[in-house]
Amino acid sequence: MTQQLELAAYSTSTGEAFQFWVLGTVAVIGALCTVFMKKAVHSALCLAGTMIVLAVFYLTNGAYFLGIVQIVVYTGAIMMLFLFVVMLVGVTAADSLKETIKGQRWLALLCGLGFGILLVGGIGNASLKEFNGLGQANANGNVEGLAALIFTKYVYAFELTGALLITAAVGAMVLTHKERTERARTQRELAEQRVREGKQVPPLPAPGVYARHNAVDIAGLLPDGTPSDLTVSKTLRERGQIRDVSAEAINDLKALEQRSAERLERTPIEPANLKRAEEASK
Amino acid sequence: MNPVNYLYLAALLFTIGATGVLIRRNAIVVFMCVELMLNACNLAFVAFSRMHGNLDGQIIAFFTMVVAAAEVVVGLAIIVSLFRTRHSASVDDASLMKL
Amino acid sequence: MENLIALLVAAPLLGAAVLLCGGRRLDAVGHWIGTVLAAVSFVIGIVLFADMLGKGPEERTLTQHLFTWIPVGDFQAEIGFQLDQLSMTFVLLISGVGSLIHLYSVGYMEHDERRRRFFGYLNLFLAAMLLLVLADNYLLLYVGWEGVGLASYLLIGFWQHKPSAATAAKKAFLVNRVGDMGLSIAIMLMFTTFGTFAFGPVLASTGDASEGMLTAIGLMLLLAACGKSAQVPLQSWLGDAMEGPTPVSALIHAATMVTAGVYLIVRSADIFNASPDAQLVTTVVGAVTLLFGAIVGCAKDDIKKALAGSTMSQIGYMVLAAGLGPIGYVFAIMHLVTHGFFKAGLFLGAGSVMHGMNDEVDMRKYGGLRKYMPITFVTFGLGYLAIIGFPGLSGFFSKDKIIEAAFAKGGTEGWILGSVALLGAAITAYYMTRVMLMTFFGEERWRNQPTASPDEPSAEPAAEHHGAHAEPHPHESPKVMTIPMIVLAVGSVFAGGFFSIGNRFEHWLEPVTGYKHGNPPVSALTVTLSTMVVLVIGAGIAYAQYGRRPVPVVAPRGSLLTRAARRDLLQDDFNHVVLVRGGEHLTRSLVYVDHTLVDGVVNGTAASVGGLSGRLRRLQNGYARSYAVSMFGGAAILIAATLLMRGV
Amino acid sequence: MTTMSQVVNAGFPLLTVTAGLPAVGAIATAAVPAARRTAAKWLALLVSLATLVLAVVILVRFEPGGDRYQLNESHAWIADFGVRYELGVDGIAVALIALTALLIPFVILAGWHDADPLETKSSRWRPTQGFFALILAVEAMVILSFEATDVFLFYIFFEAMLIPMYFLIGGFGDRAHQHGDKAAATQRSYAAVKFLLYNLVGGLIMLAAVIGLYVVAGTFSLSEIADARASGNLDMATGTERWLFLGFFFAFAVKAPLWPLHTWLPNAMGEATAPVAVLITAVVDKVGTFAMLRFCLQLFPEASKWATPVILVLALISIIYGALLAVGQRDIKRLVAYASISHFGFIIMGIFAMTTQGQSGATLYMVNHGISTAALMLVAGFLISRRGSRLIADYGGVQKVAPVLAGTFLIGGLATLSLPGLAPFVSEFLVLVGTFARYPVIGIIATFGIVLAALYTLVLYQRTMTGPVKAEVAEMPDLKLRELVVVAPLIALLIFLGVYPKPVTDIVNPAVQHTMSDVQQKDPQPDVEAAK
Repeated sequence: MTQQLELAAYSTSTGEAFQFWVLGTVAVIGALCTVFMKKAVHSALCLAGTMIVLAVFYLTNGAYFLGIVQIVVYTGAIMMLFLFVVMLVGVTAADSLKETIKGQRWLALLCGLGFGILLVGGIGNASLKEFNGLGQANANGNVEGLAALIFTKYVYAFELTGALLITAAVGAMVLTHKERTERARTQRELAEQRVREGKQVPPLPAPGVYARHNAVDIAGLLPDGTPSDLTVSKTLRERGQIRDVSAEAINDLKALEQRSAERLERTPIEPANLKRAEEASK
Repeated sequence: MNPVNYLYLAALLFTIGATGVLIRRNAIVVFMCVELMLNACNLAFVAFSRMHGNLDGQIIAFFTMVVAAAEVVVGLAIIVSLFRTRHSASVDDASLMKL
Repeated sequence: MENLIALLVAAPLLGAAVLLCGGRRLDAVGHWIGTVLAAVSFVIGIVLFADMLGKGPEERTLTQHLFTWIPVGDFQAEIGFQLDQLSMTFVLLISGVGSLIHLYSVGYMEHDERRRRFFGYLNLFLAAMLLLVLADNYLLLYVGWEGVGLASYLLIGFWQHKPSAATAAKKAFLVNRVGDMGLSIAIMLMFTTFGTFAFGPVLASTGDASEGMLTAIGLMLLLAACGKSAQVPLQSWLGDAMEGPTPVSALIHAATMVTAGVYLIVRSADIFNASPDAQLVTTVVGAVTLLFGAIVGCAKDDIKKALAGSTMSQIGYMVLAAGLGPIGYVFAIMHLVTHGFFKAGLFLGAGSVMHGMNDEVDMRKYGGLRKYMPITFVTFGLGYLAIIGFPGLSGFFSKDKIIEAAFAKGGTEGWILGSVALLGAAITAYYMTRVMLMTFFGEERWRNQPTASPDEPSAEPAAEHHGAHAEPHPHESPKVMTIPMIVLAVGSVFAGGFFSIGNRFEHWLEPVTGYKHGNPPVSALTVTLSTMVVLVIGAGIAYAQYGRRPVPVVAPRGSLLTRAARRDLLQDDFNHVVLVRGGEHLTRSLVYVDHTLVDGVVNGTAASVGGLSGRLRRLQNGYARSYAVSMFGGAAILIAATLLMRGV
Repeated sequence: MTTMSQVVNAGFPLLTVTAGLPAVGAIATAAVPAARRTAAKWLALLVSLATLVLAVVILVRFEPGGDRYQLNESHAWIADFGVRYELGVDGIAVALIALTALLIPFVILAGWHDADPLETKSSRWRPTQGFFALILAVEAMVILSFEATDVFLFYIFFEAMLIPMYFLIGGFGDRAHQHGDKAAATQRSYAAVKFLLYNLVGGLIMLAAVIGLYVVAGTFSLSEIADARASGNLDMATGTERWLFLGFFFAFAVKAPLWPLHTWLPNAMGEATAPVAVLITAVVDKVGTFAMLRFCLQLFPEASKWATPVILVLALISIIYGALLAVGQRDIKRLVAYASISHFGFIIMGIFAMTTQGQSGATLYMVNHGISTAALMLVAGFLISRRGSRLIADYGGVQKVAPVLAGTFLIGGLATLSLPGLAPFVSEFLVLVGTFARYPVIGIIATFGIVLAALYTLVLYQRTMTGPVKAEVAEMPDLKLRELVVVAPLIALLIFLGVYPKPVTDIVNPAVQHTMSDVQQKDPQPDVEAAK
């Protein structure tokens, strides 16, 4: 047993070493991506990945409970929360990695570098010789061990965290809750207001006229084939995810007319009065 | 392999997270970086607890998680309300804190 | 018996307290209260005097110890009185002349609505003056010394609505303060030298002290004397002091207070005896002042200022005598007493003249008044004869003795001093004759012209009642004013003779001041005769100038000396240019310095700190991320620090 | 360790009560509802009178011949740092406590209307209560700092005093200047801030010294340190002692104030109302000079002797400089302020002359200067409140229309120029003699101060009171009953102490003897043994 400890003091199993090097790389890459990804969503996903890796490390370090909690709470709950917020907030100019504060980036990188070096150096010449695994600690179960500590030694802290969580929840509600000051307006009033302001009396035009794909990201076409912005959501437009099909639609239209003209030996309509018809329709 | 490597990894992650906090403007991403830092710390705690052979480190890590959860909740709420008022999630837009 | 001594001071002090705190309800009787209390202290003085005469010359000194005033370590200041022959002389003079002048003031101040306060001040003066001469140590004497200064300040400035009066009062007090400085330094020197400042111990142990120390003490005392007795160089206040009501000029600035300096010197006789240098300086000061005052007196057209000049010069005689040592002390005091009589009489006469002349003070607007105010004429005339030293009258004896003593000093200085004294006598005769002629003889220059010239704004309230700018109607003053004049005239006729016959005065004072008969190089008779001669010459010149020829109403330009003398020999101009202007500049520049330099340094520091923080605040750009950077950097530095700590 | 000089009497905590009463009174006064202004005034007045009674009790209970510190109280306070709540009074403290307790009622009475709302109708006006509460608070702190024999305890009150003073100066200007005069308000706040900053800087330096003292001595108890010094158990390095001394002295010199740290005083006294000005110069500043006597000399005798020449020269400069500037002033209150600077020069000179006469004189001077300045300043305040201007040039001939006012003003002025027969003369002469005995030249130069004093006092009196009556003052009313009640006792006291100062000197002398033995100084002996 002591033999084992002695040995354990200086190294761990090769499997763990292998796992460490592989997953460690992944974790670092994930972290870097979290920082440097342009889109918040991607950052979130990379972070999730890193967290999962960390969860694995917890498990290998004998912190079974924490490993699970890491996966369930962090990756499961917190990251989802992040994603929700990303959806709420949507995409903003903040996404560009272009620095606006003068010298901020260089200072940041410098500090980061120095900090990291110092930290590593610190760990380097810290005397971390003794290494006795969690053999006895986890003797009768990691969870039980934790529980024993939490409810005896750290019970006050534990209670306090309870209070903290409640406060946080309430705080979040208070922060995000918006008091409705005036009566909600009925549909009728809304309609009247629209009429008064004279904008878009009928409902917005549906997207996806001549649709070929799932139509949400394709602007509906006006009779002359030009796309109408009203038909697609603002978010998509900002993301630049609108696919414009007006050109090919107009080509199809031409082809159709030509065919029908060949069949009926009819002179084609002048585009002029076609335009006029368009005016009328607007 | 010497388990001290876990500490090096933790240090690395922490530094990356910190740098991220400094260079990103999107409040959400900043938050993610903070989470990253917290996790790095947790990793260090867990590694320490293994080295010292007692569970206190894990306990601390556990508390860290709880606090992190609370912090995220409040923080995100703040972000949302910030977005409501300023129509942007950029931390630089909230720059009234000066003389 | 000695318990009465305190009453001497207490009576007028009580009067002052009652009158000043009493309020308007005492206005009706205030002046009588004051007069009666002054008389009371005179009566007590008489009683003590009689008692003193009953004893042998040696055990005539009475002492009374009231209580310990300031006990701090070796510094033991007592409140105690000492009444010996010297003090007794002063007590009688002060309370006697004082009572008379109280009486005179009853009439003189009749029309002044603040008469009650005037008598309060007079009583305060009496109390302080008596304290001065009765104190048995220098510190208590200092109290009286400053007390009389205060009283004179209040009385000179009695007509405060006149800026000139207020200024004169302030000037008098300030110049006196300079003298007081001397006295206080002298007391400190005594304390450090002898460990005490009571008359007895100090004067008894002068033998043991070093001569240099004694000279220093003597000179400091002399400085004090100069301040109080208007000796050069601190004489400049006396002329202006004539702004006060005439009784004040008579009592304080002729008879009593201004002689306090002489008292101080004579009282400190042992100190001066032990220090020839101090004595020499004293005689010089006396001689200079003697001439100075006399010359000024010749040029003044304001009757009171002329008399003031003469006062200065007469006190010069006394100081000169006091500086001569044992051969002179007695005569200094004797001249002091006789001078008290005739100078008071002269001032009261002048007051009476002004009273009848709508408070006109310019002698060039008098003339031929003898018909209109006979009593005043007679009394004034007797005073005149006394002061010029007409044979047989008081002044003759006292002044002649002084001149003899001056010659008796021996050596060249004896000759110099003696001849100066002689010259002084001649000038005295000249200017007094001039006053006499201009006032009572010649044609009546006051006819058909309004008195009270504009540049001399009439101050005395009596003027309002007579109508200031009408042609004056000279008239004799009421009895209450003439009686004191008569009494004083009698005194100025007989006092000198009474003292001198059988050298009474010498024997009387000898136990206190010591007396050594000084033999002049020439026989006493020669001195007397020469005095007579110069006297006749002086009077003759005056007669030639003012008796034979008519006196111009507007003063002629006069010679350079005359013009200088009219301006107090440019003393005031000197003071004004050097002290006043210089002082003003000094204070102004100091105020500037205080504001810009001392204060500026501080404000400058504040400003610079503000500027620095103004620059620092640029760092506060409000971007959370740059704050975070600094925080992060700080953390890095902390780690570095800890590592280094572990390193070493 | 308990030393012979602090036998704690288990009896009635007289000192605590004396200091506590005004403190409680302050709270009570502040709590009086807004509308009941007059009630608050009367409450404050009664409290201050009760405090005066207690002070008299202290005066009676104190035996001049007895222990150095009497009526001691001692309780553990901050055990970790050895800070104790330790009170005790020696003769000097007793005299000054009596002075403080005596002056406060007059201050309150004189400031009766100073904090009234401009329109009398307003029922929601609180500052009146605040004004009187603050005055009582100052009294409490001053008394406590006179009583404290624990250095740290003293430091706390020495500093805390600044808070109420700051509000008194900055919050309540002359009624004359309150009529919507913005400039006056800004000047006032400038003065208040200046006062605060000066004293804070001094206080902080002193704090450093206090901590340093603790590090060196290991205790804050004055008596313990003093005994240790005396018995040689505690010897400081010369350098250390000097630095500590300078730290303490600087704070006291600012408070006193000593040239060139004086410039806050004219602003503060000029802008504050007359009663507050009296509070500053007659009560609060005394803590500075008192502390020099009690702490500087007692804790650092060697350093005190080392610094004496410089301090004496500075004091001399204060005397002459203050007097000269007083002559140059156009503002009545600033003039009095500079006169006070000159007088503080005398006090400090007396303290550091290291002679019995000097130190007794200095202590006496603190008391007398308190009374005389109070008399002069309060009358000046009455004058100013009548005409609504502080400029000397705006007055003239007041004596004609208001003789009583002029008379009291003159007496106050004469006291300021230390006329014999009035109290200040005794102390000033003692200081001069005491200084002269050891440093003749300085003593002689200092006597010029008495001439200058006469100059500025008489110039002030002449320009304001005499001369032709100015139109603006033509119908100026004479002193009212309340004002007479304020002035008359002060003047009576001035005269009494001038004629019979023995009661005070008897209390002070033993304490001064102790101090003299602390600094191992003997009075210089006369050259000649005078014949008795």
